[in-house]
Amino acid sequence: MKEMSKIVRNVTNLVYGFIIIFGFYIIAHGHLTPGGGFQGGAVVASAFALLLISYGQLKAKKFLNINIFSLLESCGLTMFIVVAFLGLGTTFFYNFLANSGSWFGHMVIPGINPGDMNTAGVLPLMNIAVGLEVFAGLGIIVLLMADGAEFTKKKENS
Amino acid sequence: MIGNFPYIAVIIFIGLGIYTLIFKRNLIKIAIGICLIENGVNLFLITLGFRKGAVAPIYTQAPSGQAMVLPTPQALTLTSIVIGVATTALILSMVMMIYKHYGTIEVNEVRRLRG
Amino acid sequence: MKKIIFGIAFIVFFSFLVISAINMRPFGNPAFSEMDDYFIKNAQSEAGANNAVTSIVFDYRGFDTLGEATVLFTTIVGIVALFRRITK
Amino acid sequence: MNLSNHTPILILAVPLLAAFLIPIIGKINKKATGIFATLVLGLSLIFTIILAVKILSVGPQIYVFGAKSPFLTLPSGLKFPIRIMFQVDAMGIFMGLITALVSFLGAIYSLAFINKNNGVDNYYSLLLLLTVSMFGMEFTGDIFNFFVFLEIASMASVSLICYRGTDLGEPVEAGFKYMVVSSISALMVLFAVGIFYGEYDVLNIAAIASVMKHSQLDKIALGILVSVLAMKAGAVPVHMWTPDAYSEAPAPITMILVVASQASLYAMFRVVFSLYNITLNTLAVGWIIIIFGLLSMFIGVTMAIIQKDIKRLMAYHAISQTGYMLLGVGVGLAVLANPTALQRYGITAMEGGIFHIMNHAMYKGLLFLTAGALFFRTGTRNLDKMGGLAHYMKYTTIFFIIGAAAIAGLPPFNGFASKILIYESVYKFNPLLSIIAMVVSILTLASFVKVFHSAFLGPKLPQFKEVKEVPRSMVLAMAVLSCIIIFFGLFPDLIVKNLVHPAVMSLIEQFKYTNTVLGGM
Repeated sequence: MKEMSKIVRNVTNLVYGFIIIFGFYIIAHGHLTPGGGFQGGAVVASAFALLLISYGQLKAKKFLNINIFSLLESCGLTMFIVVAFLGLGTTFFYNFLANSGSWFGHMVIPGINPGDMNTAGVLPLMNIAVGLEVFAGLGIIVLLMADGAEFTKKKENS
Repeated sequence: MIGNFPYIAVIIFIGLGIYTLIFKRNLIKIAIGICLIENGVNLFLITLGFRKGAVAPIYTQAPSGQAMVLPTPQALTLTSIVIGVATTALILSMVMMIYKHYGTIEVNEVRRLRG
Repeated sequence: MKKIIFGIAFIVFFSFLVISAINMRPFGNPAFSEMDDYFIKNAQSEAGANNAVTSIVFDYRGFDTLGEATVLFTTIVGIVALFRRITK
Repeated sequence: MNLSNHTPILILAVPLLAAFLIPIIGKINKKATGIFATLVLGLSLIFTIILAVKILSVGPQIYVFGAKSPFLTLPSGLKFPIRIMFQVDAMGIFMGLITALVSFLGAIYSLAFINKNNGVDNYYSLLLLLTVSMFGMEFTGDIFNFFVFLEIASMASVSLICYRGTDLGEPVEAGFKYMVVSSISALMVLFAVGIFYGEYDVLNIAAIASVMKHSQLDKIALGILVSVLAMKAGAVPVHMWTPDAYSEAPAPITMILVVASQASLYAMFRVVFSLYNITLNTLAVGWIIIIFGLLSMFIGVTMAIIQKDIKRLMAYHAISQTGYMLLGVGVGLAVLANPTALQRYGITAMEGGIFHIMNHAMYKGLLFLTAGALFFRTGTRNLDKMGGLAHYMKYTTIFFIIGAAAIAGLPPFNGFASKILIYESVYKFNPLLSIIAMVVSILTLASFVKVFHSAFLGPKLPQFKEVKEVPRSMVLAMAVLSCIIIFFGLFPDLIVKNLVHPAVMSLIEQFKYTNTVLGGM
């Protein structure tokens, strides 16, 4: 894919940071507001797709490296299953941090409340783990399919 | 009859999806057909969990005094949507590879496996 | 000839779906909903999250989400395996 | 925290954790991934054996995810379970044993079979994920969870079928066909899950079975589930994907794919026996499954005789052997309603059908491994190009003879043990069916004699001069399978009495299945 015009590239330079931050916001507030690991991860991956399209496939490969993504993805998934394993004291997916006063264990005021980040035990950890896995994974898919599209276009011209 | 109009929409979605799968010859159209069925079944799951005049089951600044919609179908549909993304990504990558090897994506010409 | 067989199969399957759509319960009010009422009432206290859907996705039915993250991981490993010759 | 009541999840979670770690280990050094995967599958095989001993002695095991204790199925104040749970009974662990054994041997076989230059860590990661998804399909007690694992199984098997597809065209075409079939079947299973959830607002199989009112919608859901799971298991009406998928996948993967389609066959039995049981008129559904079985048997073997490619021939035989299982269990289902006939021959028919699943997984796996060994050394699968290989590959020839004799149902081997159960019980039900089954068995023997003659016998061909025996790890995998085949063939009643019979009884007695969950054990 050739890179797009200068205007698009400049706008992308301005915008992609905010998209990534918004994606992390959705991941981190998964247990309070609508959203969570998957939705936030998809938003961050859309920022990578934007970079890939505006800078073209060759240039984008410099700063969107597949090996880092695959490492990130494996770490995210391992963190997710290790958090699930930590509950093995009682059962596999036990929420041992909820209402326990430690990391994310504040008591929740029942009924409608403004929402306190420090609640819901294991859920924020899992949200972050899944968010990490999804945006790295979708990043890999976007990059690989761009390579594939590049290859099929070469076959068309020849 | 108007009561279950969303189910008619679901049936139209799935019917169109199966129609494209059976009668269309282009591999990309088959991928689109699978996406159609995927969306139809997701819509079916979501419509099962609706309560008339209810609000999303989230307690942060929720309007007080309103009933809440059933949360389980939304959890199931979240899983099903990500599976749809994964299926579509895999099918489209295979279509690319078939195009690389066979030079065509017409079902009749992609026919080396005989018998 | 093949088209006729496919046509019949399609019509039979489509009639299956239409019958199920017609005598499905009316859209607005679910007939049974104790499981969901339990979630709406107790999700806040048991899982400690305001968002009932996230508490189901990650706490009550967390194993589904683990399975589903595995689906995404399988697809990605499958695509990497498929495209491994082009990238190198 | 004693380990024994956490075994159901450890069988599944340890290989899953290993599958996630393999890309990281692959970056350190390629060779370690294969050995790491084999060790992890060995570990989960040991856990499966521990769980099997516990289930056959104590009774069905339940494992609830996220509850205060693994056995707390009903949270306070509710009649139905709300969390996902594993409900492993004798039938589930019977399939679990086959899965664990076959995937362990497949991992050993592919240590030497898969060349080490690139993509090895992807291969082992997908192998582990395929094993995990089969365990999940067999152990889960929750329909939606079954759909998720069905999806992982189809994704992993499609990616593995396309594994050789980077420089060859056929594997990708075979993978695409299989992907379309399994996508449709997974989505229709989800539609049936939606129907059950819409009607009863409950997702646990035992809970749905207890609250089932058998309305018009449930009949449709049954029709969808049976037809779609039969399609996934490779029964005849939609069997076109089986020969392509089995012949294009690498040999150890084909062996595991055979067991993966048996897992969806198990799911069909679970739906018919544990979800619906007496509420549906068993004679009609029984006869439908018998007709599926007969068609699969006959079309499978007639197509197999005219094949040139050795793996396509074996794939068609896999379809025809699935027909035997469907016939056996179909007869058992048909007579489920009247207890006298059930006691007389219904239970033996089902024992034959289910024992045949184990035997088929063993000898079909051995045959595919021998075909893989031939391909590994000669590089071709076409029977006309092969010849006189008995001179060079002694062990593979012996293993092929054992496998071919077992599939044809010759006495000292395990194929005979389960086929004789099917013949004598189906004969009492309807003599014509068992005659067709015997004819198909004779045709199977005929086609395998042809394969043996054209591939192994004959003069030493010049182009195979430098062919020598396959490496040790492949011979080890094939040797273990042959010993199991001979052991099952010589002592069949040992296996039938304390492994197959409890499995059959756990399928037939639906009330035991529901009481373990709703009785709030």
